[in-house]
Amino acid sequence: MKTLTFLARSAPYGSSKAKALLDMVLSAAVFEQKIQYIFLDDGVYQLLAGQDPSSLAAKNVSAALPALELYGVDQVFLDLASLQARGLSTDQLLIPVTTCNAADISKMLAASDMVFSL
Amino acid sequence: MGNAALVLPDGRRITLDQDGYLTRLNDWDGEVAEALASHDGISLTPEHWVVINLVRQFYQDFGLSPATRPLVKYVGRHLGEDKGKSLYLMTLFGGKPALTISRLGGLPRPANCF
Amino acid sequence: MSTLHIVNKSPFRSDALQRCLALVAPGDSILLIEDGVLAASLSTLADSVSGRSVTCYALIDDLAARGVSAADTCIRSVDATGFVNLIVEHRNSLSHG
Amino acid sequence: MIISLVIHGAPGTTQGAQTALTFCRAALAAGHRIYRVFFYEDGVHNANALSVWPQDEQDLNAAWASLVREHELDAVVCVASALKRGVLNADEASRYEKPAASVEPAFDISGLGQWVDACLNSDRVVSFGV
Repeated sequence: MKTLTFLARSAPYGSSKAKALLDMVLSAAVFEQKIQYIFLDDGVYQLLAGQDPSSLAAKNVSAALPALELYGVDQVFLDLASLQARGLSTDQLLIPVTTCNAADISKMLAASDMVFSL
Repeated sequence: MGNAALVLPDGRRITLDQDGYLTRLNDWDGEVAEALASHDGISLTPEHWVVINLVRQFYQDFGLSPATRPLVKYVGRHLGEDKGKSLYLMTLFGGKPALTISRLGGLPRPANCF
Repeated sequence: MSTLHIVNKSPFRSDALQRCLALVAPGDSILLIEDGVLAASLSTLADSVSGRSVTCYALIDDLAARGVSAADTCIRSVDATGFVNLIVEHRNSLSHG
Repeated sequence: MIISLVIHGAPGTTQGAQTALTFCRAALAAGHRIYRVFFYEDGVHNANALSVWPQDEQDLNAAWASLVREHELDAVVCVASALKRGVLNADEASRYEKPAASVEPAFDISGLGQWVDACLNSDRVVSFGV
């Protein structure tokens, strides 16, 4: 089993990056790898509750987040500094996540076989 | 090459892609599911229907056509642990249950074939 | 065990380098490629990594293409073979978008 | 060492695909094994056989195709990314009733499972054009 770390760093809807990384995470989960899914930088916007992209004719990327746990993805982290820098707080998030800081992320990177960042 | 079609007892003609998924998701209803199932040699019982409705709810909830493992967990959560087993779903729907159930349930063809 | 951080964006147009510097750990390396090499002309890069046991590299073809040179000798130029060697020498790589 | 590449960038738009090509050649020259090159998102445009480049520019699509053939590389384009961007083989063109196949035949069209498989079977996976 490999340890794969995913850094979600892009806001949803402005580009396909959030969805592209989510698809990688779900695919890796199907193969039952050890997955660390970390939301940081603009990626923290992916976790906000209340997303409604219906008028953009876009699929709601956040809808899949509550399914992560069904896919066996239970290591989901949020960089607290990124959240705070954007004037947001953890009570605005759609799913429970473990908060972390840059040093924690560095440690997780060091323990990863592969890292993907979008 | 043209796509396959399903002709229902009432004469409605439902177009399918080469893998048997609906071309238009809005075509789906109970009769379409029955016809798709009988084409697969499956006769739908209430036990089948509970699962088909759950896969539709999974798609409603998460916007995903489920892989087997998450579907099994989801079924277990809603119908009890004795039914949250891939063997139970395979007994009802055969070999690749998540794909079959999603297709019968009128979900979009999974974007990535694993 | 360490990470090769790959940065391909200009520091003047993107905060990719800043976000990379926030995650760099001792023993890691930074490789500037494509527009990322524009940071090699900044003496501030050397300042940000000094004393952190982090080595900086820049892809020589990308420097030459843009007519820029590394401001500080602490940034080592590598060719494509050197890039491959860096990938081999580090446990993993992180391409910062 | 066994290395795989993931390519996100379209040729001619960003430099990533060119960087990846140069990296791939250098890795092969150094005796490493390239397990798979996986083209994802806009990266699938590298596999478009219908592209035409000006005579005085390097045809990056042709360069990939010839590298893949010369070294018998396992080059895979992500099916979900490819379909959206009109990179189709004959089967897909027929399946979706589209007028032409466009993928360079040296490339396979498959799912993200091939990318996971590359992660499992490689010592390193390097992403380009993100």
